[in-house]
Amino acid sequence: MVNDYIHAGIAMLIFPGGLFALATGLLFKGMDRIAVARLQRRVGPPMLQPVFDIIKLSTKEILVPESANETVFKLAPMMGLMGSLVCAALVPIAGVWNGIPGAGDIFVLLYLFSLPALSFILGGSSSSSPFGAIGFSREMVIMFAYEIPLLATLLAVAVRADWQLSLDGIIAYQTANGPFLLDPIMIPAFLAYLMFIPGTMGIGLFDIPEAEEEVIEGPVLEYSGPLLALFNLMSAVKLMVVLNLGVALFFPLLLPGGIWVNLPFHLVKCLALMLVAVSLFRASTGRLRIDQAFNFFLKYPSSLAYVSLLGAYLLR
Amino acid sequence: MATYSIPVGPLHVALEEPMYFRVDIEGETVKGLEISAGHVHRGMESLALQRNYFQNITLTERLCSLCSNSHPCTYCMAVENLAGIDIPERARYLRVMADEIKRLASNLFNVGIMAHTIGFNSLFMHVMEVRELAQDIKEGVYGNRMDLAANCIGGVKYDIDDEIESFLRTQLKELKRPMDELYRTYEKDPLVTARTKGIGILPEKDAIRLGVVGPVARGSGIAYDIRDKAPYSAYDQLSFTVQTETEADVRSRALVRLREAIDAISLMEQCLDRMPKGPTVPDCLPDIPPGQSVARSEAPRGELIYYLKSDGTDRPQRLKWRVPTYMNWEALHIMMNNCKISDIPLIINSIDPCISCTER
Amino acid sequence: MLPFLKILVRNIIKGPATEAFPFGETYTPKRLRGRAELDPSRCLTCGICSHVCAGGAIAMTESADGRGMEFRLWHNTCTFCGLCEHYCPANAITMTNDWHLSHEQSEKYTCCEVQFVEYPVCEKCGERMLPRLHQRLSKGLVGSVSTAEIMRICPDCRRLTSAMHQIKSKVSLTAGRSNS
Amino acid sequence: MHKYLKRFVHKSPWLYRINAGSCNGCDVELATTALIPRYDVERLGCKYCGSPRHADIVLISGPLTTRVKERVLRVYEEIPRPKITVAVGICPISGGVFRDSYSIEGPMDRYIPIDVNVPGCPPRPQAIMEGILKACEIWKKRIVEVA
Amino acid sequence: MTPTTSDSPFKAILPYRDVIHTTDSNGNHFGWVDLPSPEALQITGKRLAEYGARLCTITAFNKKKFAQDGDMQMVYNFDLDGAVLTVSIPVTPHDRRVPSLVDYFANADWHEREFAELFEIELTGRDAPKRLFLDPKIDTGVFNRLVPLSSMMNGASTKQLWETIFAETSMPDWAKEAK
Repeated sequence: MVNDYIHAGIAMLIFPGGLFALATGLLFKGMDRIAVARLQRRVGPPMLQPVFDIIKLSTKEILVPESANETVFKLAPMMGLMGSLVCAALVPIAGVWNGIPGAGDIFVLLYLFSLPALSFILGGSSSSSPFGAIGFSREMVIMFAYEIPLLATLLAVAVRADWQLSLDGIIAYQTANGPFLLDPIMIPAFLAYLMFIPGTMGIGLFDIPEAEEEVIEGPVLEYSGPLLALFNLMSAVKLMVVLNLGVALFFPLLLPGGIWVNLPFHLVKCLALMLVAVSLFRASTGRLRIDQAFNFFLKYPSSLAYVSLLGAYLLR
Repeated sequence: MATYSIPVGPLHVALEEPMYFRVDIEGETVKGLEISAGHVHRGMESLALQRNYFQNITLTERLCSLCSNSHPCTYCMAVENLAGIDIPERARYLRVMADEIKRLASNLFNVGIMAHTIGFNSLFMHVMEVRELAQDIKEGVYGNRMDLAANCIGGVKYDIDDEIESFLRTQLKELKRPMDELYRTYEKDPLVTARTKGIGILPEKDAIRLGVVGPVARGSGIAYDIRDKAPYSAYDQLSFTVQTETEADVRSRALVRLREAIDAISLMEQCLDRMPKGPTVPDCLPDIPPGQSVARSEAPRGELIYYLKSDGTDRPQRLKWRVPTYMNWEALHIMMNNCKISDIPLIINSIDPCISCTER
Repeated sequence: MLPFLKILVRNIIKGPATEAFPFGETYTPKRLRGRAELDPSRCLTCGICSHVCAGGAIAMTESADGRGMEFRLWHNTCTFCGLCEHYCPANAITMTNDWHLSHEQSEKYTCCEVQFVEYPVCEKCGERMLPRLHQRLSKGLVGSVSTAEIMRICPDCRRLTSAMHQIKSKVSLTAGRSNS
Repeated sequence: MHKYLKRFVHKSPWLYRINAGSCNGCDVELATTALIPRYDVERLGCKYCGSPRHADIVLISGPLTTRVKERVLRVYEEIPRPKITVAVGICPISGGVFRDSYSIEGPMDRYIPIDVNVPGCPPRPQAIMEGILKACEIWKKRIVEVA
Repeated sequence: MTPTTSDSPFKAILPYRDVIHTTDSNGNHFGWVDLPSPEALQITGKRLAEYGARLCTITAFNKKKFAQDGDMQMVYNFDLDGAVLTVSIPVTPHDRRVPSLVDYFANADWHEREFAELFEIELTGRDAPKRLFLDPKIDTGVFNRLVPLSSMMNGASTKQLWETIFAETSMPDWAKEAK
């Protein structure tokens, strides 16, 4: 029992959550920026740029708007970072880490997943700026919109993996029966997941709550210095969670060899997923109107996920 | 649903310049709009009365950098009309060239910013990269990327020699393909279309009533172009079409601008082909008699009119100009009726607002 | 998104279009209008440059000992429009293509082109006199100020002449204007 | 440790642009400098930000008109310290051609401490980049002094 | 070019007025009318609107430059399908009222707001116009009052700047040494 707590503590603070998630998240963000720069015929920043940004932000002063609720304003980013770190600890990495026993349930994950978005909403509403308000209402709409296809996708995966609700069970099923990415029935669900990633990360078509040109970066408008750094860290960890989860759900392929082969292999898979779902998507699209985005999620990713769900259920 | 109002500007990222809008919002829908101007009011008309006719060439050029050639050019035309100066034939063509390169760059900047407002940054960067070819022309031929300083009273200050001509021809040739590609992208790209089609409609009836000018009017189907109706410089010697669209939305205005930018390339090439040899500026300083005169030109944003009143001294008695954007602001009330918050910057950008021009 | 994907693919193939600056050199066109420069050996001290300057960037003051004319051009208010270069009758002012003008605030007021146009000494009596026009005039005077008149008058009057010359009134009814 | 980290601070200068009534020439050039592939200031770690609260280096253009003055000063106050100010173009430096008009309050350094001047009308993007680099150096110095 | 009286495009619109007709070097037509009083503007405006003219711009100025509160002139420019008609009306210091044209030309609104605040001109036939550009701190009629003022203090700030420059820059050494 005590051992389990230590285990969980390590998972949240060092690996695969905590320091590891932060480090890889920032590094991936840097690679994403370089990839987008290349797509736009630019050289792009140094790969460690997100790290420099965090260091820089930590030296700046914190300004709290006069009309803001200071406690909520300051707690919101911490809550978001914590939430995403817990998520990072829960998602298993195939062949490396099997997750915290009894806690890797996809539904638990689904709830924890809304923490970062909720922290945006809290932060946006506490800052009492009209743009923060618009940003937070948009964040809510978008969150409702992408949770429907996400739920359907997770269900489809669970059904296909013989009603497994825990993530390590899903991974184990795939290790035995081949990854879902190569399974024709699950490809629609994978596509739905691909569209969910930009939705939850707020990029490309779905860069709506933080639209710089419309609502001046929305919820994070009033944040400065270390608090903004926390939001940046949160988004870096969240990126890792989404990527890890994507790999766990659809492609937990193992290579022969131990952890030192499979960890880099896992990161390569994450990188590939990011380049397609984040970098390419960010470089090739602009944003939609909020109503268009809502309809988009209800139409395409949802129906794709339902197709898989139905297929998985019928062919069970 | 409750109505609340949000401020847009005056220092707002989507606006290149400070302008203040108060927008009444219901949910995400715009219910009311109040425009409050004056943040860039620099008192230039009074400055123009304190400067002599030469200094005013540079002063009018600093009105606005996006149409920075149209202003001194039209100002010089007004002075020339007043003083009865006939500018050399070669200078007429050189003025057209300066006008068109600015039109090309200005229109590209506008459609680029449109892509930027919908968050399509890669497209924006691509447009700006194409525009760099035009910027290189401006820097290489005229010496500055924004303010060409091409005009002086009685002619132009610059000339084109063989080396510059071949540089110009290669640059213009290089511009053609990316321009066509850009036009196709703006016309066909599903995302751009999804955001711009049917947004910010200004029916022809209202366009006539409000007296809008330039691509905003032409986007609403009014075929009015000063270059065609009241030609100046060498435009009566050159062939081009007056571009119009009938859908009267944000997209039509962008397409009109892009087509005019493509026309600008051909106009410049025609100039290079037809330009006669000769002087570019008369060899005497002008005499400016008392009297009044009017000159008009088609700036990238539409009709620009200068009224000059002289009392015979070396400074104007009154110099007044009306810029195209000045006429287009009020149309925003109609365009923005019941639009969404996300469309506000898009619609404002579609009239290609030049605030420094408007407020002087 | 299809037409744009093509552009993206081409972007990847072509590679970055970023120029080396600020880590390396950049291209500067010959005609770029940068820092203005005065060649004091050509200057006529006629003052047309400060007359046409909209930014009020040029100040010319006769030195206290009467040896010559001090010329100051403050880059921080120069619009780089090149009118001074255009109207200078002696090609004394040129716009170089040097654009490295950024400086720290402490150098704000010293960011100037400072020159001293020394009046030549009379070979006979040793008195200072105005620069000899026929030696310095290179492209002819722009405008109708006659050469002879310029040679006879002092710098202050020269400036006045060039300023006042165009305000002679002439009443006629021509192109696009009417008298009132 | 913290002292060591401070050596990297200047590698992430975030830019914020204030238009104090300019003719938009400098603003267009700033947008060009900041956003297009050819100049790519992201190489220097620069990022354009929409909110003054995220800014490190403030780029000011325009001669400071009466109407916009209060706004500019207020936005300037909203920028967290330490901040470095760059005056872009001759208008904020000296008022340029607009000096002595009834609605101009400039030059800018009467109200806001300026660190770097980039003259030009408008300056070319390379010159603006030079100014930003100068600003980074000043920033670095200032950070070390504080530490 | 000389003024022409025949084939003037303006004769058809304003037959009862003496329209001076000129052309520029490109052959574009310009018409010039001096109306005797502001009241006459209303009739002319109505007629022009019926003919489909478009209001281009409105200008106001002092007949004598920098004269405060003296005789003024207002100039209206109309576009008639490529030709420009310039209509001038006098405004006396005793009666600064000018009829509004917003009923005929919707776009007159901004112009009228602008000269009302810059020149303190009263408009009849419309609501009191709201300020357009000027900061509330600046008085109306600024063009009449502040222009002469600023032309007097003109260069005050310039002068100050130059004094600093003179103090901080010195002549090159060769100039100092040469005797």
